Parts: sequence; C-alpha cells; structure tokens
Amino acid sequence: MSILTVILLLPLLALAALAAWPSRQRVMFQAVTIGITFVELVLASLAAWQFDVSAAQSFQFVQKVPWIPSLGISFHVGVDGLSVGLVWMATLVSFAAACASWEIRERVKTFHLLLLLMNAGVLGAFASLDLFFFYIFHELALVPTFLMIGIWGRGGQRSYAAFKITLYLGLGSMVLLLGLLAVFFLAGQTTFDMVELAAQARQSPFPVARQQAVFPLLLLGFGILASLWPFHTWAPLAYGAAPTPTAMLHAGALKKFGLYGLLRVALPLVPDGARDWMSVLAWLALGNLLFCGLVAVRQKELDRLIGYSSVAHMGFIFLGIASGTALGITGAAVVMVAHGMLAALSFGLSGHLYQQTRTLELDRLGGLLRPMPFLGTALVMAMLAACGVPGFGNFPGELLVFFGSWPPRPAATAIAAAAALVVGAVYALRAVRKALHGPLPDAWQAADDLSNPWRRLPFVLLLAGLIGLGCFPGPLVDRIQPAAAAIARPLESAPAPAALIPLPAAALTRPPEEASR
Amino acid sequence: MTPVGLPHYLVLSALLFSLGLLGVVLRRNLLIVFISLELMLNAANIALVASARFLNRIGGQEMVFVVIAVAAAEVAVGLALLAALYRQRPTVQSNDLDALKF
Amino acid sequence: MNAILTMPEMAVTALALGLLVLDLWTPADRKGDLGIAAIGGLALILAGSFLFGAGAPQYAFGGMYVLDGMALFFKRLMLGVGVVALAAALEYSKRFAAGTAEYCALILLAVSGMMWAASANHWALLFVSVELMTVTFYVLVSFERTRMPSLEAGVKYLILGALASAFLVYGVALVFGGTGTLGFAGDSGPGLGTGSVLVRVGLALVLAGLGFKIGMVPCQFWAPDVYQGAPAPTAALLAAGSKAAGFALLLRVLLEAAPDWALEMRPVLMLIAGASILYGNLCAIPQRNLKRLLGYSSIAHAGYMLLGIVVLERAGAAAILFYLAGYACAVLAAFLVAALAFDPGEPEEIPALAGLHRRSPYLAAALALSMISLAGIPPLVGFFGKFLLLKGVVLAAFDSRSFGWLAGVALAGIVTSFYYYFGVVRAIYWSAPAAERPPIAVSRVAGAALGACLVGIVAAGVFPSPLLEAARLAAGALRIP
Amino acid sequence: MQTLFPWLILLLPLAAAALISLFTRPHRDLSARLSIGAIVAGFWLTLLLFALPGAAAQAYETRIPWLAAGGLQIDFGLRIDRLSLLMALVVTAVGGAIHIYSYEYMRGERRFSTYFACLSLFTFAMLGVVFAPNFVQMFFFWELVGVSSYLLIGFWFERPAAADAGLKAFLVNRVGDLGFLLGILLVWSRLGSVHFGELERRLAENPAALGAMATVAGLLIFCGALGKSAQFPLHIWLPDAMEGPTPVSALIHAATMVAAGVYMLARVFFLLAATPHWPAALHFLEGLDALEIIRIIGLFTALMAGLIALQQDDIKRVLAYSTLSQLGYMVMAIGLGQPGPAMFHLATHAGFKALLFLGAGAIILALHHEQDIWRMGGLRRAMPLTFWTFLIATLALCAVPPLGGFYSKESILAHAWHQDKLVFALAWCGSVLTALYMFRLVLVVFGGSPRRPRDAQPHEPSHIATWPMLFLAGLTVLAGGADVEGFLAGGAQGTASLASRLAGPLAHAPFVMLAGLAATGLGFAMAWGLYRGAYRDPLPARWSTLASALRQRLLLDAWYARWIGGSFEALACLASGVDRWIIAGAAVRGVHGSVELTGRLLRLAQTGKVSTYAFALGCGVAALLYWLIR
Repeated sequence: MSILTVILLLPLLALAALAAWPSRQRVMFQAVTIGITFVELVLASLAAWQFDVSAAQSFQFVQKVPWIPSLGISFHVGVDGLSVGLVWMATLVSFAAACASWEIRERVKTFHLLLLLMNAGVLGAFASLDLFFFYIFHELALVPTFLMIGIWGRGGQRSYAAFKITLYLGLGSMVLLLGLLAVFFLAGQTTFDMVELAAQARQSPFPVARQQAVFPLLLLGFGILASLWPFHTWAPLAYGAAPTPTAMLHAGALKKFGLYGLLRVALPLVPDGARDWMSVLAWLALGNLLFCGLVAVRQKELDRLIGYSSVAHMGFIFLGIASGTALGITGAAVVMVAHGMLAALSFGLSGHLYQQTRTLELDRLGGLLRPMPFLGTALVMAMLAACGVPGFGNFPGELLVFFGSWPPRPAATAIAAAAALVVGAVYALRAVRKALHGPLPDAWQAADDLSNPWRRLPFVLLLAGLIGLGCFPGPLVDRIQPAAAAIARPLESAPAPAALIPLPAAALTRPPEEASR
Repeated sequence: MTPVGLPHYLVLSALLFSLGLLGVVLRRNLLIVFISLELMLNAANIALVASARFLNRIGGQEMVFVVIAVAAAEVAVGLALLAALYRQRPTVQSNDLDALKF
Repeated sequence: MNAILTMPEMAVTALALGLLVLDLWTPADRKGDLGIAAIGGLALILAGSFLFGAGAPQYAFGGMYVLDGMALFFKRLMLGVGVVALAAALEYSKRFAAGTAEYCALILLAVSGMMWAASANHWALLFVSVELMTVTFYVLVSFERTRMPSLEAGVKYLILGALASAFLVYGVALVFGGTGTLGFAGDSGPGLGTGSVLVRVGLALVLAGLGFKIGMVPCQFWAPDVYQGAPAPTAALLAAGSKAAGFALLLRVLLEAAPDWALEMRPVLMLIAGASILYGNLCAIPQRNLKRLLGYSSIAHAGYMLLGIVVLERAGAAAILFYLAGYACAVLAAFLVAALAFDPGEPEEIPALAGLHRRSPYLAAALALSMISLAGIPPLVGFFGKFLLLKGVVLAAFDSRSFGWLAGVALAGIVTSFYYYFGVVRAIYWSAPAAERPPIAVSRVAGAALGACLVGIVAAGVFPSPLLEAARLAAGALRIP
Repeated sequence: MQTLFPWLILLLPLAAAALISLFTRPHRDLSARLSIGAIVAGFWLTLLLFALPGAAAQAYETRIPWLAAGGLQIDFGLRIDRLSLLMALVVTAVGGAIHIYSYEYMRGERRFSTYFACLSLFTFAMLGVVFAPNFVQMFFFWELVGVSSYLLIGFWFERPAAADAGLKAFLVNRVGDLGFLLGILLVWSRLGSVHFGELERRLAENPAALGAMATVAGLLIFCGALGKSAQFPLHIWLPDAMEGPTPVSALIHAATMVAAGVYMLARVFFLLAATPHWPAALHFLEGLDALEIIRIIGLFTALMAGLIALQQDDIKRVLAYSTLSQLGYMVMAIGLGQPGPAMFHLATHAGFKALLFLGAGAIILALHHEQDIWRMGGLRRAMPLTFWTFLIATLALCAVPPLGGFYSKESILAHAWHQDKLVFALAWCGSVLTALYMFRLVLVVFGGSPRRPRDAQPHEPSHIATWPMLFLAGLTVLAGGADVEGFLAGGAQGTASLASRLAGPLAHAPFVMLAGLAATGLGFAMAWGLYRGAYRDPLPARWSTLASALRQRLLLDAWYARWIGGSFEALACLASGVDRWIIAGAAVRGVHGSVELTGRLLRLAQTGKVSTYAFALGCGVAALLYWLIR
C-alpha cells in the first residue's frame, strides 16, 4: 500500500471511528484529530524525504485500484515533484489547524468530524491522479466548510458568508465538472486517469478548436475555486467569518486546489487552448495583485485584510502560470506552498487575537506587541512574509515568478512587482502598525499571549516551514522544476530570452526535461 | 353524401375531447369538472372503437372495456373523495381549494 | 403463457389483499404488526426478485408484458421504495384514527401498479398500470380525511391526474388509430411506424400523460401542492416510486416504441428539460415548507433526468436508472424525516427544523445528508447521478451547440439548488429554535429504514460501480432499434 | 581559511541573532555579549583577511547552489575582493563600536535582548549585501537590511512617531527597491545572468548587449540606491528614521545601511558606465547618460539637505540632513565616474558620522532625552570628552586637514573640478553649508551658557560608552593616512609614502584644496557670527520665508503626503468601492437577488387553483401539438 493511501485513509478511518464515539468526551476528539494529522505530517515528511529527486517528473508512491472500470475511473494516487510539496504543505497546515481547534468549545465532536473530512478532501485532491477522484476529494470539503462557517463562525454575516462561499465554490466546481467531462471526451472517453490523459495529450494533441472551447471552462472553474479576480469576493468574506481552523485549512491548503488543477490538468491537457488565454490570465492576475492589494489597504478589520491579501497573493501564482515558462510555473508552485503556510499562519494568529480581544477592528486594536510578544512577533513575521521579504518562503517563489514572466510580459510583471513591493508593504505594515504598534488601549492590557508551548507549536512549525523554504528553496525547487518544465514545454510559443544568450555551462548541463525522461 | 369514415369519427372524438377539456378548464364546479373528465375518456373510447372498426383490429374494442372499467373505478374513488371533502368543507367550487399555493 | 413471470406483481397484489383480509381479524392494538408483516412480505418479494436473472427479454400475455433487465431493475427499485414507504407509513399512521392496514395495503397496490408499469409492453397494460397507481394515489394522498390540506391535495391530484389520464388514453386511441396495434412494437419488428399525423399527435398526448407522472413542465403544477398536502409516506412514494414508474414508461415509449418520433421531438424535450430544471429550482428558493420544497425540487430532478432521455442513448438511460435509485434513497430519507420530525398536524415548515440536531442528531444528519445528496455534492449518490447525466449532455454538446446551452442551464439549476438545499441544512444545524422542544424518539423500524436509505446514499456514492453496472445492464436491455 | 573566514564573518551575527531570539532572551547580558562578540569577531577576522597574504590582492568567490530552475541559476555565495573587504571592515569596525556603545545606551530598556537580536540581524544583512556576488543575493540582503532597519526604527513601537517612521522608511525604500528589482529583471533578460562577474564579462565582450535599454537599466538599478541611500526624491524617510534609538541612527542611518546604496553603485559601476542608449519612446533624452543623471541627483541632494540642515533644531535631525548631504557627495562622485573617491568618502564618513551620533546620543542620555539644541548649551564643560570627540568629527566632516574627511572630500571636489566646473562650484557651496550647519550645532550645543533646568546635572557616559567614541575618534584622525583609492584601484600597497599621500591634495589640486579650506573657513565664520552665544535662532527673524521653508523641509514631505499619499489612498478607495459596490454588490448580489426575485415571481404561477393548472397543462399540450403539426 502506498504511503499516500495510508495518509488518505487515516483521516477517513478516524472519522468513522470517532463518529461512533460518545460526544461527551470532548478532549478525546481533539486529541485524536491532532494525533492523526501529526501522523500524516510525519508520513508526508517521510514521503517528501524518500522522494526520488532524479525522477521528479514521474509519479512516485503510486497506487492504482480500479474503481469504476466501465468509465475508466480508478483510485489512483501518486505524487510528482509538483504535488509532493503541496501534499506536505497540506499535512502541515492540517496539523496546525487541528492544533488551533482548541478555540471550539461547542459541538466538539461534529467539528472534529468535519475537520477530518475536510482534511481528507484536501490531501486527496493533491494526491489523486484520477480526474474523478481529484474532483471528488476537493468537493468533500465543500459541506464541512459550509457547516463550520455557519455553526462556529463569527460575526453577524456568517450565514451570508457560508452561503456565499458554498454557492460560489459550487458554481466553480460545476463549471469545472463540465470542463473535466469535456476533457474526458476529448481523450476518447476511455479514461479519467490523468497520467494516461497527459500522455495522450503529449503524443497526439487534441484538436485545437476543441481545446479552445474547453480551456475557458477549466480556467473559469479553477479560477473561481482559486479566487481569480473578479471572482474573488467570496474569499475575504468567508475567511473573515470562518472559525480559525477552517480558515487556516481552506485558505492555506484547499484554495490551492484550483491553481494546482490549472497546472496539473488544464495546461498539460489543453495547451493549445491555454496559450491564447495566457495574456488574459496575466491581466486578471494583476486584478488580484494590484486591485485586491489596494482593496486590502482599505480594510478595517484584520481578518478581512488578511483575506484580501491572500487573494492578492493568488495573483503571483496566476501570473506565474500565465507566463507559460518553466521558471514562472516553478515560481507559482513555490508560492503555492509558501502561501499555504503563510495563510494558515496569518489566519491562525488573527484567530487567536480574536479570542483575546473579541474584535479585529484595526482602529480599536493597538500596541498589542507589548502584552502579546509571541503572537505579535509571529504576526509581524507573517506580515513581512506577506509583503515578500526575503528569508520567508514567498520570496523565492515570487522572485521566480517575476523572472519567469518578465521576458514574455514585462509590463504586467512591472505592475505586479509594484503591487507586490509597494502595495503589499502598505497593507501588511499598516496592519502591524495599527494592531501591534502604537499605544496600548486599556481594554487589552490583560490580553493573554500564547503562553502554553503546545499552543505555540503549530505557529512555530509554520514559521519554521516558511523560513526554511525561504532560506533553502533548493530542495523544493529541484523537485518542482522538472514537472514545471514538462508543463511549460508545449506552452512556450516564443523562445525564452535565456535561450538567446549563451548560458553559463552550469545551466546547460542540466536540461531538466530530457534528463529525467 | 360521402359515407361516414374514420376521419369523421376521429373529428367527433376530438371535438368531444376538446369540449371536455374546456369544461375542465372553465368550469368551477368540481362535479361538472369530473363529468367533463368522463367526457374526455369517452371521446377516447369513440376514437378507439371507430379505429378498431375501420382497421378491423379487435384490440381497440378490448381497450374500451379497460377504459370503461378504469373510469368506473376513478369515479368511485373520486366521488368518495369529493364527499369526504364536502364533509370537511361544504363547497364544490374548485377555486375554494387554494390553501396550498405558491 | 408465461404468467410465472408476473409472480412479483402478483405476490405484491396478493400481499395487499391478504393484508386487508387479515385486518378484519386483527385487534386494534395489534394493527402495527400488520404493517411489519407487510414490510417483511415486501422485503421477501424483493429478495425473491433476485431469483429472476436478467437474461434475454421474456414475454407474457402475448407480448403485453415483458420481463427484461430494465423491468427487473425498476421492480427491485420499486420494491425497495415500497419497503421504506411502508416503514414510513407505519410510523406515520400512528396519527391516523384508524386505517393502518388499509394504508399499507394501498401502498402495496400502488407498488404493484408501478411494477406492472415497469413491464408494460402494450398500451393497454401501460394504461392499466398507470391507472392502478393513479387511482390508488387518489386515496393515498387524501388519506388523512380530517386534514384539509390532505383533502385539497387529493382533489387536485384527482382532477389533474384524471386529466392526464384522459390525455394518455386519448393519445393511445390516436396511436391505435394510426398504427392499428396496441403493442409497443409494430408489426414489423421493434418500433412503431410514426409517419402518420395521428401517431405523432397521439404520442404527444401520451407524453403529456406520462409527463404528469414524472412532474415535468408543463404538467408539473400538481407536484408542489400535492407533495405539501399529502401524508409524508404518500409523498415519498409519489416522489420515489411514481416518478420512477413514469420514467420507466417514458423510456419504453420514447426509446423503444417511438425512437424516430423522439428524435423529431428532441428540441422540445430539451426545452422541457431546461424549463423543468429552471422552474423547479427557481420556485423552490423562497419555500418555507419542507414538503413543498421537495415538490418543487422533484420537478427539477425530473428535468435533470430528462437530460438522460434527450441524448437518446443507452448511456443516458443508464444514467436515469442510476439517478432514480439515488434520488429514491435521498427523497425517501427526506420524507421519512419529515414524517418523524414534525408533530401531528404541524405544517412541515423548515424553520421548525431549528434545533433538530439537538432533538435527534440522527434525523438531523439524515436530513442533511439527503439534502446534500439531492444537491448533488460528492461523494454522495446524487452527485454521481448528475455526473452521469451531465456526461451525456457534454458529449452531445461537442456536436450541437444547443446541448451546450442545456448543459449551462443544468449547471445554473444545480447551483441554484444549492441555495435552498443548504437552507434546510442551515435550519437544522444553526438556526436558533423558537422554543426548546423535546427530543424525538425514532422507532426501530423507521430508524432502520432511514439507515438503509443513508447507506444507499453514501455507499452508492462512494462505490457506484455495482449500481452503475446494474443500471448499464438494465439499460442494455432496452431494445433501441 | 580564505573561504572559511568570510563565511564566519557573515554567519556569526546571524547565529547570534538566532541564539538570542530563540534561547537567551531572558538573559540580557548574555544576549548582548553574544551580539557584540559576533561582530567583534567579525572585525578581527576581516583584519586577518587583510593580513592574509594575497587575500586582498585577488578577488575570489565561494558559493553554494541556492536555486536553479529553467535557465536561471542563483547561487548563494561570497565575493571577496578589495571593495567588499573594505566595506566589511567599515561595517564591522563602526558596527562593533556601536554595538558596544549600545550596551550602555540601551541599558534600561525592557526589550534589551530583542534590540541586540535585531542589531545582529542587521549586521548579518549588511554583510550579506557587502559580500553578495550576484544581484539576487544582493537584493535578498538589500530587503533584509530594510527589514531590520524597519524593526529598529520602530523599536519603541509604542510611540506613534517611531512606529510611523519605521513604516515610512520601509515604504519609501520599497519604492526604490521596485526600480532595483525591475533593473535586475531587465539586465537578466538582456544578458541572461545575474552574477556580477559574469555580467561584467558579457558586457565587456559585447558592450551593446543591453541594447536600447542600457541607460534605463542603469537608472532602474540606481533607483535601489535612491531609496537606500536616501537620495532626492526618496530622501524623506531618513530624517524621520531618527525616531529610532540613537545607536541605531549611528549604525544604520549614518554609517552603514545608507551607504549600501553607494556601495552597490560602486559594485555595479560597469553597468552604469555602459554606453548610453535610450529606447525609442524616450528618444528625447538621447545624449543624457546615466552617470550624468546620477551626478545631478547627488549634487542636488547634497545642496538641498545642507540647506535644510541649517534650520533644524533637533540634534539628530541636523545630523540626519548632514548624512543626506554627504551621501549626495558620494553619489555625485559615482556620477563623476569615480567610485574610488566615493568609497573613500563612504569609509571616512562612516567613522566620523557614527562618532557624531554617538556624541549626540551621549548628550541626549545626559539630558534625559532632550533633543532640542536650543535647550542644551554650555555642555563643553559638563561633558568635555564628548565635546572633543564631537569637535574632531565635526572638523573631519568639514574637511579640515589632516583628518580623514579632508582627504576623501578633497578627492571628490578635485574630480569635480576636473570634469565640470559648474558641479564643482555648487559642490563648493555645499561645503560652505556643511561648515555652517555643523558649527552652528557645535556652538549652540556646547558653547554659550546652559539653558536647562538647574537640577539636571549632565555628565559623561560610563566607560563602556566612551571607549567606542574614542576608538572612532582615533579612526577619524588616522583615516587620512589610508590610501583607499589606491587600494581599490588595485595598486600595490605602500608604493607612495605616507607623507606624499598626506600631502597629496596639495600636490595634485592645490586650488581645490585651498578653495575647500576657504569654504570651511567661510562657513565657520558665518556660524561664529550668527550663533555665538545665541539663545535662539536668528535666521527666522531675518529671512522668515526662507527659514520657514527650510524648517518645513522645503515642503516636500507635506507635498508627498498630500499628492502621492493622497492619490494612493484615493486609488485604494476607488478599488475598494468598486470591489464592494460593483463586484460584490452589483454583480454578485445582483445575480443572487435577481435569481431569487425570479423565483418569487415564478412561483406566483402556482396559484393553487385547479383550473389554472388545467389551463396551463392544456396550453402546454396545445403548444406541443402546434409545434408537431405546424
């Protein structure tokens, strides 16, 4: 049995076992959830460690079980360089979210059942190599999200938020379903297996006209799921209203599904359809980066601000994807991993802050760095990471995105850089200024820091992940880069500038795609 | 004078059917509506019998018996239902029954 | 004579009659046992139905009656639906002054009508089986004689049902006039000659008559009113059984008997499908009554299933069969909860569900699961059904732009439906209850029936393969010329 | 050893920062010792590197792969050559002194350990900039320097002014960094590398490789220096940065970080000096080359800051504007095509400006955080050591021989004289201003009689703080003897005798030297006339318009806040309005609302009346029939 299957089965088995457990023993549920997610984290780290970098383009830890043979659907899991990082990130975020669930005090059992379900969905979406399961696993999280926001959410708008996210994501996934079905037909109705589909698309590309009809569906579907501008308004609203673990898991891991899907499904299978849309996507990415960045500047509540900032960050990933270069796509994948940890960290911290102050209105907060040194420092670091400061995981990713997308689109890249460097700094540091700096209002004199080391643990882990990735992006990039190059190859209509100029020998000795084939 | 053929019967049955339909749509008295429905069934019977006669197929006539039997059952149940309704609420106007709407 | 083939129907009918006879000797406080006996009997028949293999079609009564894979699939489905409906009836009939046995017997008769319909290969059998269902339903709908909504629903079902029957029978007469035969197959092999105007008009009237059963536009008006007014078990049977029977007949008529005509009518059928989806989903948005909401949603689901018909292929038929099974599980569960969660005489308002999760976590989870399955969210069975249906439409959309529009309408409808289905879930889980209400005790029979539905919802969603294979096998039996 | 030492120099401060913030935070002394130890060790190691035979002669690199993807290869490495060694020496020497000084200055601080962690982080980042062998690594540390500066300016985060100043500094720097990043991208896309050595080689092989974007690329990269070295128009953050603790101002905002821009320009000088060429869209600028623009900006900054410094009353702000002005000189030197004198001035300036700040810090501490010079006065007797060191530094700043500042500044002026007489004339005016505002400061602060409450008895800081001041004073005095230009030019050391070097300016450009001395003398005379024994500033009374303009920093800050800040806010407002009312409102809620409304209207068809239903059914069937037999 593949290690990935074990990772996927764990939460589901735990779910079944816990469902039968009497709901009075509250501590039990959190303990089991934390334990399960921790084991997942360990296993995923093991997988990431054992991952054979020299064959990063092919799928590893593969397991294939026929599921619906008549439709060519099988339970097929495996990771390549692109997804191994995402799976690891998802387990880390899940663990952190499980740790953060101590704030839930009512209906504990239901909450943890839903959390485990969501966790299984997130991991399954990244580990699946079958379109059908890929889709199903993502959808597993839809209902838990709705219920969690509705039952344990905060603020007067939680009901509206729960409905908005559910309907919006429902719309996105239905559009996506049509697109996936269309891909299934393009490939001759024989299989939903992504590996086979990709091989088929490589050997005999689908008719261009058909590709052009299908790609918009995929783009719209995945785009809505990943809060592509202008389909983003669900995200800040829902994350602001969601309980902390949900926001962490959803914003951190689940939202990457749409982007991962673009990379895993849309670009490799319908590259000719994609090429025409890349410039549109690049400008929409600017909608995320610049527009949502500017909106974030005007937010009056910390969680909304983080929500918009998280939407803005999606812009990097879209920009990287739209670049169509191996560099840009690698960068996009690195940002996905980094932003997963960052979003979980930011929402986790703001959630704890809310527990202490019962408000996240920036005008009412202030000076909280003094009573809450740990939380404050962590939040400062999160905000610095959000504005792309080196040393945090976002920096190498954003850098690669810029390097990748500059040659095909200098103008868009320049605007994106402006949005990232300046607008990003404005909203991130303004949040720090208003919430943590300045005089401390009397009301929060006694605000309680994260005094318990166990409660600090998830944040410490996330920060360590961010800093580790920021300082040593090499291992992740080495894993992603061959897969990214394979995705980019059919897309590159014009030769990259590096090809025009003799490269240093070091760069030439490792042609990524041929070597690993 | 042309001999009476199948089309004539069919037109007759269509007319009867339409009259029945009009009765169902336009009349408000539930009993009249019910009678109109019976009229429609009988229009079908005419068409069946005539077709059977002209096509020399016995099936149509068999079918008529079935229809008559079913109509009888329908009337039995229907009238009982109307009676039960009248016991609860002394009206036979169909438009009085509009508590379930929208 | 192959009358042995009709054993299941006969057995169900006999069970119904036996029940009525036994009722005469049963003391008032033991009436419940009769219901349990009926459930047991029906379950036995269901088990017995597996003795029949789905081999080549077998005919009885001179070809009037056919037993093929599809008929068998529908019969098993209807028997299953009957079992759950009986369980619901047993629970629900506690609020009747008298008549448990009659109610159960009528349900059994309706089930037998549906089973006959599944095997109909002749207009006469079609008509009789439809009428057996319809007339029984007149009584079943208005069974709560002292409750005005039940009576009103009964009268509406009576008038409109009779009207639809009139259309049906007149259509049959015209088809007979055009072809000279009452069998579905013409004289020369399968399929009717559909050249003459008489046949085409007649088939249109038949379509209207059957459309009433499935609740499609423009014959859909009765559904919300009747679902709302009828006793919950009746409504369950209407939604799960009567609709299935309607689709069984529709598949037979459109795909087996008159495929040319169906091809000609394809644009209209597409229009009807789209209109049903939109009508049902849009009107359901503002609903406050759970049963009425399910009535509207049943219109929408009829529209979804018509998507399987308009592609005019076996795959579409298989999708419908799968969908019907999944829909039956979900909607039966929903009506079971509706039968259990409300006090006698209380209108089934959705806001009154507030606090259900505390009164009975089991019922809450069941209703939520059924709503989510109806909404079509994975991994529940409702999703896989929609997946299959959409698969057909998307394939067709590659060749015809209008199917693209249809897919878009279906998509819009599905997303719209999230709104009201999740509204029910909200009411269950986090609306504030107006007053604290006592916990609900769920009897063992009802609990087991509900559990069976839930297992169906989840298992057929996660492991759709067996059911899908059965549906494909059944659809494979369709004799599409 | 040649590779180990630089790694140690770079990583020791990082290790100190990590250890402090993770483990030793509760132990104040230990934390401070770790931090101080790291930088002092770095200082000695740097000296050893100088002393190692051949270490300074030959440039070499050590690197490990950091990131490689799709034709982009970025290494993490160290480039050790004369330029980086000189800069590392400046950073560790001045930095070490200031670390030690901080131990005294910050003694009462609650977040003492955190302070030292930040300081070590800064040292690490700064050394990273110094040793960076490629653009990306430089950008990496460039940003990190900005972050540590942000953290240290806002160290007293509870004071709104300090928190705001940190924010402002970071943001303004970010604007410059944007240009820097775009410049890097542009250069990479044209030359296919980010490595300095590789770039230089490729540009030497094919001087036209940058094509039409040559000048633009140079100017974009200069933008980075514009921000970090606080040149006009991005200078506005530096005076506000004085809200930070005084040692921080000394280290970061006077000696090292602000000099990073100049260092970076010297490092990538080969790019700036590329053949001027403009893209077609900017054709009207043809003929103007990048260095010319850099020269103009440097000169303008030098003059403008000198003027503004005349009317500042806060002791640290005077010094801040003075820093701006001197940075302007350095940038101007780069613009004159002379990175050597620029680096020389950078080195000497680091020493004496840090010394000035430490002196100011001592005064501020002695006067219980009083920073207004008009409330000081007469400190010469109370704090003699501070006075003398301050005076030495002032003289060095005013280019009085034989102090270090004299040689570096004369060198710049001499080059200006040789290239462009107008530039020289204006730079000379700047020298006058320098002497004027510095002697104004000295006279007002140390001269006259005390103007403070009787009970306050200012006294010298303890030894821990005075030793660094004396060390820096010694450096200032001796710096003139160092042949920095010759060292950078790669000439063998010690070719010219010390004496000939000391007399160099007189020999090479006697007129410039004399003119420079005259400027200093003129400035001193004016200050003497105006401020000797003055109790308040006489200028506002005489030239009120000018004085008030200078006091309001030539209205630039207000103008920026109003127009740039205002238009940014307006843009953000517009975006959030569109987001709220059009996307989330009209579009999303509109769809939702219209669907719901349609549903509400549609269900009105369900009248509840049987006749309606029958009618609709009949109509439907009729329509069906019509379609069928039409």
